[in-house]
Amino acid sequence: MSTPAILVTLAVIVLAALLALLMIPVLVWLERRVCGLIQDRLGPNRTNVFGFRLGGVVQSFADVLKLVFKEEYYPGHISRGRWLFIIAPMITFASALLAFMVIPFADDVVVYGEKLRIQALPIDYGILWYLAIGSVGIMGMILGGWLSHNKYSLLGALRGASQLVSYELALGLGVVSMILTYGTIDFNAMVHWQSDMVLGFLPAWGALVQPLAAVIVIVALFVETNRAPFSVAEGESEIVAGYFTEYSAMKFAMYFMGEYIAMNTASAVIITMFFGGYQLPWISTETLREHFGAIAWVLIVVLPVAVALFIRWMKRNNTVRPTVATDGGRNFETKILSRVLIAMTVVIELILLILSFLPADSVGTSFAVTLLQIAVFVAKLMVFNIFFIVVRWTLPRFRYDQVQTLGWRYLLPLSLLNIFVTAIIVVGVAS
Amino acid sequence: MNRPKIKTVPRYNKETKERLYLPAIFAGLKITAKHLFTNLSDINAVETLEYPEEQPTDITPRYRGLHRLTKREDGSVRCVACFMCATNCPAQCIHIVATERNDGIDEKMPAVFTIDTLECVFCGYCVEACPCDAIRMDTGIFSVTGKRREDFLLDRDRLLSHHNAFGEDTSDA
Amino acid sequence: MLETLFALLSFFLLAGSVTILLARDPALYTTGFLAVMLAVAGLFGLLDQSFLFLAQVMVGVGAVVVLTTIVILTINLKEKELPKEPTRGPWLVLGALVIAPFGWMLYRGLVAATPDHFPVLKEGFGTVQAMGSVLFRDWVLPFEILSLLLLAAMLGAIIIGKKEQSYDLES
Amino acid sequence: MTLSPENFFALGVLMLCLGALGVVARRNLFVLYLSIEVMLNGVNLILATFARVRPDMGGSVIALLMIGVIAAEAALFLAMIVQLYRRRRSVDSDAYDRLAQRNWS
Repeated sequence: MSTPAILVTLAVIVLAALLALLMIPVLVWLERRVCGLIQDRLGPNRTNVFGFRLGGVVQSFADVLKLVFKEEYYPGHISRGRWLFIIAPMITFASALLAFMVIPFADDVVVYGEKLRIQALPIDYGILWYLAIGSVGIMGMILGGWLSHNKYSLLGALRGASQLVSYELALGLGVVSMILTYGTIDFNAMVHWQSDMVLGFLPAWGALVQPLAAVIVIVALFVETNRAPFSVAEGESEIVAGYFTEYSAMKFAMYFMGEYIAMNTASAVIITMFFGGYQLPWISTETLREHFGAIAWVLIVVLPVAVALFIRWMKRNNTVRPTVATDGGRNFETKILSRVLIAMTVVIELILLILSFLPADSVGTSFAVTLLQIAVFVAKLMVFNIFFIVVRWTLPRFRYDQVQTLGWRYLLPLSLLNIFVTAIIVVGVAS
Repeated sequence: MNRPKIKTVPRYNKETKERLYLPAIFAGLKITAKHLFTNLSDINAVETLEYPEEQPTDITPRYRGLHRLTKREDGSVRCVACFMCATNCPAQCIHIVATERNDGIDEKMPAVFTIDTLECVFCGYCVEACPCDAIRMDTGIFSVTGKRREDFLLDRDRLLSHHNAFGEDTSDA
Repeated sequence: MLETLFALLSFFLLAGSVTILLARDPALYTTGFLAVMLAVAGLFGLLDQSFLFLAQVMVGVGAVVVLTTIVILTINLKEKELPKEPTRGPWLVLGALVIAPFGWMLYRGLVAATPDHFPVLKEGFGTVQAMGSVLFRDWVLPFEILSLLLLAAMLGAIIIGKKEQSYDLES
Repeated sequence: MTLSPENFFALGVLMLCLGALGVVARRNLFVLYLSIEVMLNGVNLILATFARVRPDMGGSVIALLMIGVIAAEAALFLAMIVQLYRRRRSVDSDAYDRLAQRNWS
């Protein structure tokens, strides 16, 4: 491999790690703020570093610090097999992290004649890898719940395991119909397939081509991530905290972070399989590369407007009510942040201006296209993460038997039916 | 046939639209999203108390705040150390040691009267149990803070130093 | 790189196998089983059998190990319910003495029957596509028989695992 | 050292031997089951190595079918263990010796 290729690979790995790990505090913050705003509250917004509170994100970093430095506590009855007790959350965390590593963030780039995948693990197993590694993650949950020697933990682990095992069927069969449609298991090839159009004007996104499979897979992924409305494994009202009742400090944080990474991965899988991945709608990678000059000009026009709107919103909302005596430096923060934003915008505008005059097949253009696609991917990822959060704070929890009924009696037959119909259509179109 | 008595609750809304769940889920999502975006567009309209800066204004005379011991007209403690409050306390957080009065009144008085606010559940049963109106919870103090555990033990002098926060102190009469 | 990976995987494999062989604690041998299955999957990966790797992780770990663990933790043996195994030590020694020569013979036979290096592979060995085309061209009958076997196993498991009905539902 | 088939064969044979030893020496039904699983996986490893040595995808397919067989075996064996445990409340294999003729002991 040439040096630039190695650099690109390293950059992609770092990006994947950042998207997975740095997303956790952001997601925790989003969860708390969005939940608060939905319930007409504010959520955490006080913690600050030198007056910078960034809407409260600093709170999650403080929480991470707290969890890292907390005392390691073991319940007295866990004397034998303590190392297994410690390993269990690591299994969950590692498998959640590994599952994220096959998501493509952008289309392949060609660096000095070498085709590089923009995904942390350059393998083409795609969705099969996700399913396989996702099933390893269950083991961490079961072991953790079992080794706690606690009735609540055991019940939580049992519930979670049986729930995940039964929804893996629906998930697998729903994915099979998508594999039939796309003719591949590789995520990148799936995204390529989705850059076409259906009916002449709609983007051929999986959700529009296969709406039933989309619903089935999204519901099954909600179960896979163990989130509300399917969070029976940790139902606070019945079984304390489920399988991580006895866990504290960093061991608890491992489960917690694993859960949020799993949610992040689930959103990434959903957008990659059903919502066009890193593609902008109607614009495929080739179109982007050919007409990057025009698109750069569109960005040059749109970006300042968006930034100006954001700054206006921040000026109005990064304040406290006039009845409050002090604003705790919020005005100062707003001022600094808007200046930083304006400076960044200017720099990006200049870069875009230079890029717009580059020829269409230059290295700079292809890198700019890659960066643009990564930005689109991250934007879609955030939208779906917020969707996950909003769903959690909207729907009440299903009862356990309702969860099983939904999985076995509705989703499983529906996904089988979907496979039959898809197979008939695919074979019919092919012949 | 010996069936157990099971009451069957009839299920309503059996039509397909209800059983599909999805329309109802989207209706629910619409409501929460509406709240989210309205609050995002104007955060200061959210009805939240910015607590340390803004203090609550809706504390009424019936609010059960921190306890206080009332006094007689002559300034001596009204409590006769009858142990009614300590007996009635569900959290068992009142600790009394009785002693003789030596100022001519034939009654007892508390030498020690301690309330452990870390255990107190603020139920107000002590106030209701008191036969001579000696303990009250009308101070309006809602925030009990301290840096050490001992700060939360309210002793007799501290309880006597609290005042009625609402209007004139009628306990002296 | 590959050698280190191989050493690591074989360590996990042997540690897991020995744990299963010796452990009394249910949690220990379950974890040993998990280690064995994952290590075998990793060895499949080292042999360039990428689809076997995925199938082993998905079926071996995702189904077999999870099912085994669920059953073990449902039964949830107490310490006193574990079988006393007074003859375990002698039997282990005796069994090892008997089995070791056979194992050695098997190993020598296997090594003698094969070349001592891996041949260079064609493009696409062990991938999903190659596997699928071979499976559905040359091995359709075994595949279908396997699906019948799985169906039979499922029915058998349901019938075996069913509780005997000691009471009549109607009365 | 480069990887050669011998390494994999050695591992597979070792797994086979350890599994057989477990079947011989242990009396816990779960350990018996897990030992059998270990043996099956050892055989599967040897099969996959053969497929890689030949190189012939047919061997990989047999190994894939083996994985299916292992799954079927697991389902049956676990169902049997659960049923046996329900009858006698024991996972000791010596509790189920009604068919054995112990004349020699």
